[in-house]
Amino acid sequence: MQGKFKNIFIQGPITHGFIAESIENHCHKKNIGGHSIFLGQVRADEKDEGNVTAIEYTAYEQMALEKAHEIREDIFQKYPLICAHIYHSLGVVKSGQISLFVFTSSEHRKAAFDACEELVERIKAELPVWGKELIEGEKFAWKENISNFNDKYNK
Amino acid sequence: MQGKFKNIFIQGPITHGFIAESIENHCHKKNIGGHSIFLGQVRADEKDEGNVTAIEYTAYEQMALEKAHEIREDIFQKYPLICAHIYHSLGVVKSGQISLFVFTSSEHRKAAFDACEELVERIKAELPVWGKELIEGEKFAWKENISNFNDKYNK
Amino acid sequence: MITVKVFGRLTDYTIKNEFNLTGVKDTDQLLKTLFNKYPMLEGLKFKVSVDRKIINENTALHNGSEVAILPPFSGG
Amino acid sequence: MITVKVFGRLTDYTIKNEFNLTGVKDTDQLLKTLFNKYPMLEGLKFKVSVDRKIINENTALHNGSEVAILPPFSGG
Repeated sequence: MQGKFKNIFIQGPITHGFIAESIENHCHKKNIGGHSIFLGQVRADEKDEGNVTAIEYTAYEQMALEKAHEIREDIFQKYPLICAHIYHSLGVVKSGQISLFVFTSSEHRKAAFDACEELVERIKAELPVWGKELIEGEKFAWKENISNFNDKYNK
Repeated sequence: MQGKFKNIFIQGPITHGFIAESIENHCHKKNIGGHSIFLGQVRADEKDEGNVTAIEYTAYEQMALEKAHEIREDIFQKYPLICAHIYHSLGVVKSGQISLFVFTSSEHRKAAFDACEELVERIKAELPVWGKELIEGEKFAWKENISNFNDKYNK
Repeated sequence: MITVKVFGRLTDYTIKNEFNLTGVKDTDQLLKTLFNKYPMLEGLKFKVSVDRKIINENTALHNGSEVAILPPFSGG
Repeated sequence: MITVKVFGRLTDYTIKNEFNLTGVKDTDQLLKTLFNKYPMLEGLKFKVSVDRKIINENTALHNGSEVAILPPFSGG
């Protein structure tokens, strides 16, 4: 079953080399006029308990891949995109490092812009991924995205 | 006078290495949570005269730097940004290569998204830059951005 | 047999992240069993998925069903 | 002396991209001189800048003014 869905997960941080390579891979698609890229970077937030040094990501991987597939299909239906890519880290990503990389390409810029933003919003709201903020001195706090997270049975 | 304004021009295409390096330079700003990047890529458009092989960019450089400075100041006023960068190619950029790189960073993603899109729109509408589409067989056509370009005396 | 997966902050309150249950016929019954075992979970926010789809009401379970208890997402 | 710069498609119709003019006191007069020299320019779309600011009406020129004739922009 796993094979049916494109993998989006990368162990550890998303490197600058990986991002550059992804951009370079699109230079042969000569109908592309604009790329929109979002990068999520881990902040060294100050908490009451101390500074965040890293986020450790876990996911319900199979469900996340199925949901990412569904989101991608929706977005290709909605916008005239040429490409759309989603990459998310798993495991420990230190502050200052990249944990989310969303990349859309289209002939004219508007579609790439709108699709990228919508992908990021949907990823944050709908992908079963959890970030555990690691705080100096072996403490931690569970991150929560600001969203309408309804309770049990989604009511 | 030139020294007063940050240079935005790069001779030839904007390379993937340059983009990767720019992203990497931000890993020490630990209050950044999101980056939004726009890349403009030269399309191999089919024209009546043939396929576009490259765009040759020229600019009224000093005016463009002054205007870019003004646009950047406006955008920092309007959005809670941590960083904003603009790079534009001059000279020949082949189809498939990158000629515009706009890069915004903020604590929370919304500001980066909105500011990046607004910067791109303003750059295309307001910077005195011209693209000459080079077409196979030594032909050419002058590119025109779709915008409300009023005539003389800006009326 | 039903597989139950627990994620995120909820794993702070359970001994295992994944375990099996038998003799529960729907998600209401499963949650009751779970709350008996881990009373702390009852006060926490979460959604429930069956076979990787979030459910909106009490849902029948079958042999082989995969149930997950999902606290608020925090990816990105 | 006034410096005149010409850009983009307009350069297809002028011999030089930059030249100097004397004896023009405002932009109306400058455009008239320009159209006399390059009649093709008159039918084209452009804006006018003085000292790198786009102007909205006839504008007085002084010794050292930098005037530019700017066809529709096409950066990016």
